[in-house]
Amino acid sequence: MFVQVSEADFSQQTLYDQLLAQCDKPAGAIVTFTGLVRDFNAQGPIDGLELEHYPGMTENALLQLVEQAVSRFSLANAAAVHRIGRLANHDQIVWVGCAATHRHHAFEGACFIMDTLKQAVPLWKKEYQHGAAQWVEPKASDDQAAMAWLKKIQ
Amino acid sequence: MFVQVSEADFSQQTLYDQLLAQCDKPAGAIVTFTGLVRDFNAQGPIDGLELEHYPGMTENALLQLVEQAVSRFSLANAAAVHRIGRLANHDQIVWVGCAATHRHHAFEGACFIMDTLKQAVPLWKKEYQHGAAQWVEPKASDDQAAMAWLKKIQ
Amino acid sequence: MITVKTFAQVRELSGCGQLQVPFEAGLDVASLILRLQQQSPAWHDALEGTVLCAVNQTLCDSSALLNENDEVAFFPPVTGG
Amino acid sequence: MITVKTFAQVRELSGCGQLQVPFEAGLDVASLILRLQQQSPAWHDALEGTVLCAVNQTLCDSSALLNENDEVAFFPPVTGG
Repeated sequence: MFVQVSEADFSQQTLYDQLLAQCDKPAGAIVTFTGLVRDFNAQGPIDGLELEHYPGMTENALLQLVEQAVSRFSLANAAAVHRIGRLANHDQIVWVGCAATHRHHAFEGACFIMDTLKQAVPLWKKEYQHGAAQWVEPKASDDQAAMAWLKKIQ
Repeated sequence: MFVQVSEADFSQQTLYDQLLAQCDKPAGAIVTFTGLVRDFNAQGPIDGLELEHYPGMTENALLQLVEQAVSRFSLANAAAVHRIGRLANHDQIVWVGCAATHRHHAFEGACFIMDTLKQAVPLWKKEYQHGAAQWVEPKASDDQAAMAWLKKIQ
Repeated sequence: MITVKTFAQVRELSGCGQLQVPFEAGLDVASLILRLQQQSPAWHDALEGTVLCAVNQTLCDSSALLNENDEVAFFPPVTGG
Repeated sequence: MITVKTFAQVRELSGCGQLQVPFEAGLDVASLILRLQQQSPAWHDALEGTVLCAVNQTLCDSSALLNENDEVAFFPPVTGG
């Protein structure tokens, strides 16, 4: 298991290889999720964003989610990477990888980490638009997705 | 959209980049699935496998699934790659990638392609064990997973 | 003529990966199977049990009517992925 | 002493990213919020509405009791991912 919180960009191949190399049992299925900076919001085109975070807690919260995913879905490994600081449109912003024996566990693990990350990891987006920057409001659909995992029988 | 059926190994980074470059609308979420050759079956350790396919129909069937996924889940792009021929334990065997505006669509698209691929694409695995090779039996759980997509309201 | 192709267990059991059979009006998949099964015990065994059929590379059931120059494939349930 | 940290809108509205406040026995998150809000209109506004709280980097509700040297953070609902 590993987490990274950094201003630096990341490589798909490097993260995939690292996830696979550190599996604690043979993995037959690997699911990755990558999030990119969108170039628009409800008000129109945006010009990138800035990500603030809570140093220390961000890493701990990500690691907790990754550990929960591994135990809840019997994963062979899981990892989460999040960038912070100033990002341009279409930049990579978040990466999650899950390795498992069974493919549905790998899908569920990655989906679980993304859904809960959006509610439990101290990161905040500020979008640049028309020269000004505005904090992003949380989406109700994200709250509902995270809540759904709490309701499912473990 | 693209599909590949080949004996050659594939690169995570190359396929990811190709998927993203060919998106027909901005994508904020990319999900990839990779399947690896397992090193065991119910009878014990295996020594790789051989994949037979129906040349022509394999490519067409994969492309149909990819097209269905794009239209059913409003994807920005989707792709599927499958290897054939002799593969060693832990080799990469299948890759599916889906790009979408919304992350749950990307997850569903990749899961749909994998579930239906296991029922509708003419590929057959033969596992090597103790010097002999044996055809793999379809799993009932794979049938159920594919059937579930038929039942869901589109 | 109809081109018949076989794959995996069906190919191994029949001992034949591809053959041509004469087309006749009204021929459907079911009667093609019957005709092949009468040809030899090997073909009989190869087409017993759960065998899928594709006509011109599209999955069909055994009531599908055939046309001159069709490609008909027989194979077991698939196991890719 | 208690270390108070703020992030995002809470940091901008309060005008203060970090400060120390004296610890006293029985202090809980709710009374810390009250004490900060009485300090200035800026702090009052910063801690109004939906504000999350973490004590020693774990999310807590406002009834959580504090201890000497605790780190208490206030921030809006998160928007990463």
